[in-house]
Amino acid sequence: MDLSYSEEQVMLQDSVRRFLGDHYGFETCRRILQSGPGYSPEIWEQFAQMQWLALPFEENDGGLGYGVTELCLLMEEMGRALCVEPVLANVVLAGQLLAMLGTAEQKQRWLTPLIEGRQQISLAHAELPGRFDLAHCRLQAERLEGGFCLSGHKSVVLNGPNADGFVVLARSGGGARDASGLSLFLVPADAPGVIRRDYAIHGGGTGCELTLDQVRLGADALLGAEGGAFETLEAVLDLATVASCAEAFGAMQALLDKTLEYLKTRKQFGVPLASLQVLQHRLVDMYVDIEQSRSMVLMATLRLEGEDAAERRRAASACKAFVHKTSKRLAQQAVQLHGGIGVTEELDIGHYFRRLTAFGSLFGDREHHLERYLGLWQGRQKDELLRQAV
Amino acid sequence: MDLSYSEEQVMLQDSVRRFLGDHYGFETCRRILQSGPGYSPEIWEQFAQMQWLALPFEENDGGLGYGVTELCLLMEEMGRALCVEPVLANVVLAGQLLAMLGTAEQKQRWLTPLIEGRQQISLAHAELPGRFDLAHCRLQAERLEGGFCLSGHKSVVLNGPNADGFVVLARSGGGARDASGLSLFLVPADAPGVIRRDYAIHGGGTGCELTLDQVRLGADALLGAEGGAFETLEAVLDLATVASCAEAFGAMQALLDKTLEYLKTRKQFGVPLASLQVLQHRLVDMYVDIEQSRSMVLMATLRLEGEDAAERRRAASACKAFVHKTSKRLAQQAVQLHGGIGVTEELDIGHYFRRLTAFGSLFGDREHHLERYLGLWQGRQKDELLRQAV
Amino acid sequence: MNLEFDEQDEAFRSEVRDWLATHAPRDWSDWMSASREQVMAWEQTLAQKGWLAPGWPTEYGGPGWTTTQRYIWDEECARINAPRPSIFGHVMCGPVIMAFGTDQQKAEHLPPIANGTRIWCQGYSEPGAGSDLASLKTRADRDGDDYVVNGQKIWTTWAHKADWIFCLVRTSREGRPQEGVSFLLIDLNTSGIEIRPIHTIDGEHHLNEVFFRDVRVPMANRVGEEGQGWTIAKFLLNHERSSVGGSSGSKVALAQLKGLIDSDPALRDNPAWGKRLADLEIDLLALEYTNLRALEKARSGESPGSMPSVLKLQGTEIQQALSELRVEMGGYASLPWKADPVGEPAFATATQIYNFGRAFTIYGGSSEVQKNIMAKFALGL
Amino acid sequence: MNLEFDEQDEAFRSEVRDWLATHAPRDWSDWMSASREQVMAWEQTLAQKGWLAPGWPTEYGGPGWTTTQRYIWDEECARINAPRPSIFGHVMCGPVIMAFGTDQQKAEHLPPIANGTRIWCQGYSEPGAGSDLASLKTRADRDGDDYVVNGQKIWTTWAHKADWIFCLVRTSREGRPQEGVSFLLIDLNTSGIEIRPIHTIDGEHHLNEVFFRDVRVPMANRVGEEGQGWTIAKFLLNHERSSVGGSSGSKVALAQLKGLIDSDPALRDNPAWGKRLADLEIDLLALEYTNLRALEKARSGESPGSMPSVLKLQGTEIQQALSELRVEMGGYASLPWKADPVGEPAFATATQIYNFGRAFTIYGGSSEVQKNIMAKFALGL
Repeated sequence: MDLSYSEEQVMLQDSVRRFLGDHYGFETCRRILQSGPGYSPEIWEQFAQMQWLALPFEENDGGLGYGVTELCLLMEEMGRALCVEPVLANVVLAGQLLAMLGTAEQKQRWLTPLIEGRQQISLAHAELPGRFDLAHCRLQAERLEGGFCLSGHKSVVLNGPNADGFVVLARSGGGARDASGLSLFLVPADAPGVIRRDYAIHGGGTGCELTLDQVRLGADALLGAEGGAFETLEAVLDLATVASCAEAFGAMQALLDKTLEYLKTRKQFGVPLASLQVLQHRLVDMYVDIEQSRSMVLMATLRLEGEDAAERRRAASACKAFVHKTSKRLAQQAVQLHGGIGVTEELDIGHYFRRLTAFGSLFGDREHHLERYLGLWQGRQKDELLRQAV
Repeated sequence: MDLSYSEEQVMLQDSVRRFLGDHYGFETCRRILQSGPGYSPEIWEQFAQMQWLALPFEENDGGLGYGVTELCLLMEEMGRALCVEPVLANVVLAGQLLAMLGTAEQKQRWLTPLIEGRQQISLAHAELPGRFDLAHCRLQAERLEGGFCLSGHKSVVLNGPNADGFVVLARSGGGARDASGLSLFLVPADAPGVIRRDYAIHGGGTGCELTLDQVRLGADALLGAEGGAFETLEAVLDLATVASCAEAFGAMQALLDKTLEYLKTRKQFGVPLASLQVLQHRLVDMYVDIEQSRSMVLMATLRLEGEDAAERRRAASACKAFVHKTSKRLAQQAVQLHGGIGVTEELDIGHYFRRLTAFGSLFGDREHHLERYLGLWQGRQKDELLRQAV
Repeated sequence: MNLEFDEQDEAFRSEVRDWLATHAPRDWSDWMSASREQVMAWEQTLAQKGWLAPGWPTEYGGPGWTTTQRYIWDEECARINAPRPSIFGHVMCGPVIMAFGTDQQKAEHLPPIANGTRIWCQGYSEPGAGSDLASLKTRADRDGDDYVVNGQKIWTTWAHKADWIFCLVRTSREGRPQEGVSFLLIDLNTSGIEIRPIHTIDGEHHLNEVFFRDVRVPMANRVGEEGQGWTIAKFLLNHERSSVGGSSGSKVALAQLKGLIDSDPALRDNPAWGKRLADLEIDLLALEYTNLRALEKARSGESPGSMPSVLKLQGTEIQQALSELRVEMGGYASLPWKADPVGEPAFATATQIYNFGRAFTIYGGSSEVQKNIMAKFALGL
Repeated sequence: MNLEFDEQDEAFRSEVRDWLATHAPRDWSDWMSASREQVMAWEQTLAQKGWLAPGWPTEYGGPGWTTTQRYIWDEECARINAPRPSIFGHVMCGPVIMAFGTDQQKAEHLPPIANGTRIWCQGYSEPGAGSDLASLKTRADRDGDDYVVNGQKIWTTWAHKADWIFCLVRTSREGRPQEGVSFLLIDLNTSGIEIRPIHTIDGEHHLNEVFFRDVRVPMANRVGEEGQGWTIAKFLLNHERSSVGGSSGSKVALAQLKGLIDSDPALRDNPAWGKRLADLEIDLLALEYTNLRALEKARSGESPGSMPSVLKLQGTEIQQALSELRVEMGGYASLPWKADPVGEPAFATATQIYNFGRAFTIYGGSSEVQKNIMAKFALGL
């Protein structure tokens, strides 16, 4: 057991922090948010050049072969800097699925350009009636002569407006909530029948509604085994959950630093606000939440480095249930302690607040993960049952 | 709509407060707690003489004909004084059932002496596996020639050790969780086959486990209609719930008064504790909880004065769910603010704390009542279904 | 003590219900986000019926309602989510003028408020002063029969849609800071006034900065004595708190969320959502009765004590908790930002409501200030 | 960075598990409520194995375990609810003597602690002083080679079952209050010492008042310099906090409550109970990793910073939340007081555990004091 970062890991974190500190101030962030694509193609290119988009991929695939720890360090720094670049959508969600399931040709066509920053891909898996249940899927994949035909609707596809292609979760068998019968398909954004409705996402980034109207695909569009997508999808979403917790944790640290700084300088009723005991204890509550969240992210990162799927599920859900709780109250507190200025667009505090609010609902909220965690306890988890049945 | 107390109500409250202030200090209370019966027969006689035991009964039955408001004012003052006399067990639980369901002979035999303080009666309704579900009952009543035979077990019969008789909930038909098929019986404490295991109750008062081993009763032991006890039982427990909330509310006020007084006099690090902003805000939280709890008890009292059963259920459950929450955190805070001395037997604070802890579980805890309240919303309440079925 | 409504009350309820059914606007419900035209049209409709200012006595054009009637009015408005009129005129400025104003001020200002023909806003906060009103810097210096006002107000809700502003200004630098403060009524069309928008984290424009540069205000527009501003401010804050803590907005939100749970199997099948909402409904019930107790005190001429602070503190916490619950109930549907609804329309604005709701525990005397006030006045600390 | 246990670790775990299976007492698990004889017998069994003082280096009779081995030891003890030894000797007094004591003190006091033959207690708090250690009044006046001690200590856990007490005493009234404090070791058999029980709201006798009347203590029993008591106290509080916040007791409670939910349909069928418990299990997981981070820092010689305060604060809150949950899960079964169980035995003592647990956020530096400390040292306020 070893809980300290390696020298290489510390260097990586430092270099990300330094780069973002130099190139990614709050003003940059606001300008990017107001721009068309909702991210900065220039910064994205630099991310690619520094090989940050290659971090968690195997060397065979053109990656650096790093693990979950390095990915989470990158995310933590992105959270601290309020960075909106679509790492989560590309490198984690779509990228990991491609890396884990893709054939050599598929990787060549989709993954290599992603790692090199030349192309973006989004995962389209969620449908509103299913809430956060990964097995819920109604979008249909029908087998056709020489391929498939996809029809249905996906909601809130992260970074969808910038995607050159989509990894789409479709049902090729079973009922609407079955974990079996799920398949993944690679769908070019410009395929006939692909209809997008784009929007901004609360707290930064973009998303879209995606309608597939009888989209015809060749047999090579199938990613992974037909009907067997669930387990890999779940593993990738656990990873994305923990990576987004690391990002939230970075944002939490920034909020405490900024709030502390503000209360030390701001006077009211003739004294610095930071001298009031009530506010001091609130700051301490924030500090404690951060120390505990650091431990929780560390725990989940380490468990995800391992191979045990049950441990991975428990760790990811524990981490999200915890960090959703701490990040929400910390963000609320940071705004409250700033007073009026905390609720304006002109200050970064409100933007961190929005980011952390959005984080809460991504990939399942506290309620969902508490329920899942409890289910894992009681051995009632759907896929456990599934596995027993198989 | 009128939210102010009548002059008569104010006078009643004042007289109870004055009497208890004069006769019921903390030392008296501790002495009584350590005595055999766990209450004071002398004080009980005085309660009877002042006709407090007669408050909520009709004049026909020898009562004063007062309403829920007066009963709750009495309970509030008892809570404030940490009074352990068994008003709830006698006047509310058993007394109301007798008043509502008893024949003239039954009232003569059981209720009159209760009102006059010459005899005590306890309600035995709970069985542990049912938790707080009133419809859950396994204790069996079998019809015999000329009467009934009762067998089974009841848990935590309040004031059971002092009871001359029991009102026992028994199943005369239906399954273990049916609201229909429940009957009430009057069982003399000395009837053959009545076995008690006595104990003290956390926070004051006594209780017992009651086993009925083939207890044979005459036909006149049946209280109310055979199989039709549920609705009345539920109404009486709603009343007991609200009355115990009023008692808890009295104890909460005493705790705030005492904590405030203590922090004003006690110095640490050279200043009175009450001058520390963190502690001031804690005291304010207690104050707000008390004001809101006052409103809640008022609401429930007023709604229970009305005739509408659905309103009564909602009001009682809302009241308990709320006051359980506020009383628990207020009691915890009072102990915390007192520091070490707050956790000793020698100070009254710890005794109020225990009383409020016990209050939480009486007649259903916050979780039970929140669930019931939600059920009433969603029209899923068992007895509503029952009524529709009838 | 009883909760019964008598026949007259029931008749009144019918009248209110019928009238609202035909007159209340359907296309908007929150004056904060509505246009000036929408708000004025509705206020004038209410004024013609005599119902614009429920708390006013009949002599000034109020309905002279009993506590019970005001309660029924609130219930009926909440039931159909009828918009409430803006509060700066009839809840805040009006009562101040009634209590402290000259006959001339009453004649000039009360009718336009009662008629719904003049929109007011409130100039209290200043940059860097937060909840510390005594430290205010906007100066009003005497010059002949006028004051010359210089300074800046901030967080001024609806200044960009209002006609007049009531302000706290400093008329003296002597004595304790509170003593040099006066209460002025200022026409926003006076030259030297500049209004700049503040965008809040819901992405909207409700608030403003208001700059005063050599703005001439007749001394006749001062309410009360010079230096009496602090007394008036406290009088007014109590009025504001009671109304800010008012539970009717939360009742509407609650009913809406209840409907969403009932209609969505994913929310209905997990009782955790229903319980969170039931818990808030119960909190709101307590608040409602605290409010009734405060109205009862007001009716009988008693001081409301610290009840306005309790109402403000708890009322805003419930509002925030409801908005938080709305966001979380929405799940993915809460994520799109200012977009056409994804799923239930009620979730499309969930994050905006939640974001702006953070201000509720900050403005009108922050929660921390309310607790300081209660520590002092309710607990004698 | 990794969480793997290597082969040696796994071998160690087997050894611990086997040894505990044959040696750990089954008839008691909490030293606080156990008899002196029970505790001493168990401590001596541990001592013979060399495992009584997990944090001690081998030179003083400790096992010299790695961080990982201590973690495994904790896990295995929690797994079967093996009693932990009392903390005053090996966690508190021992490390102080190692760090600040003379060779003679080490020789005299460390072996009986390592052997489990001498029970210690702690004399810090005084009446009216609460968490304010600097205001202490118990005096130690020099007289020849002795100190003469007069005064009173309070909240002294286990004084009635202990052999020795370590005390903070005032040896000077000059300078800042902290400066005149020294650290003394006192044999409880010395004449002039009187021990009176304090009964707590669990109805039990764990705590005492200890009175000193002209008690003669050799100056050789002073640890460190005269006036160094404050420094030693801070050193020691950090040790105590880490151990008070220790999560193994909570792990045991959690496993027990989990079992109760699984076995009782009324609790199992309402997911609210399971979720409350799962939430606490997750909180405990965070605490456990914070604890591991602190151990890691200790191992690498870094200062633990404010981690002991975080552990104390959060650890005691989790303990309290678990005890509250136990009471509520019990329902009616929690109501009988010190009686034979009604229903599940685990509920018979639920209220006692809950009651005494209120002390956890008060003693060893109250939660408020921990927050003051963190405000100062972690946040620089």
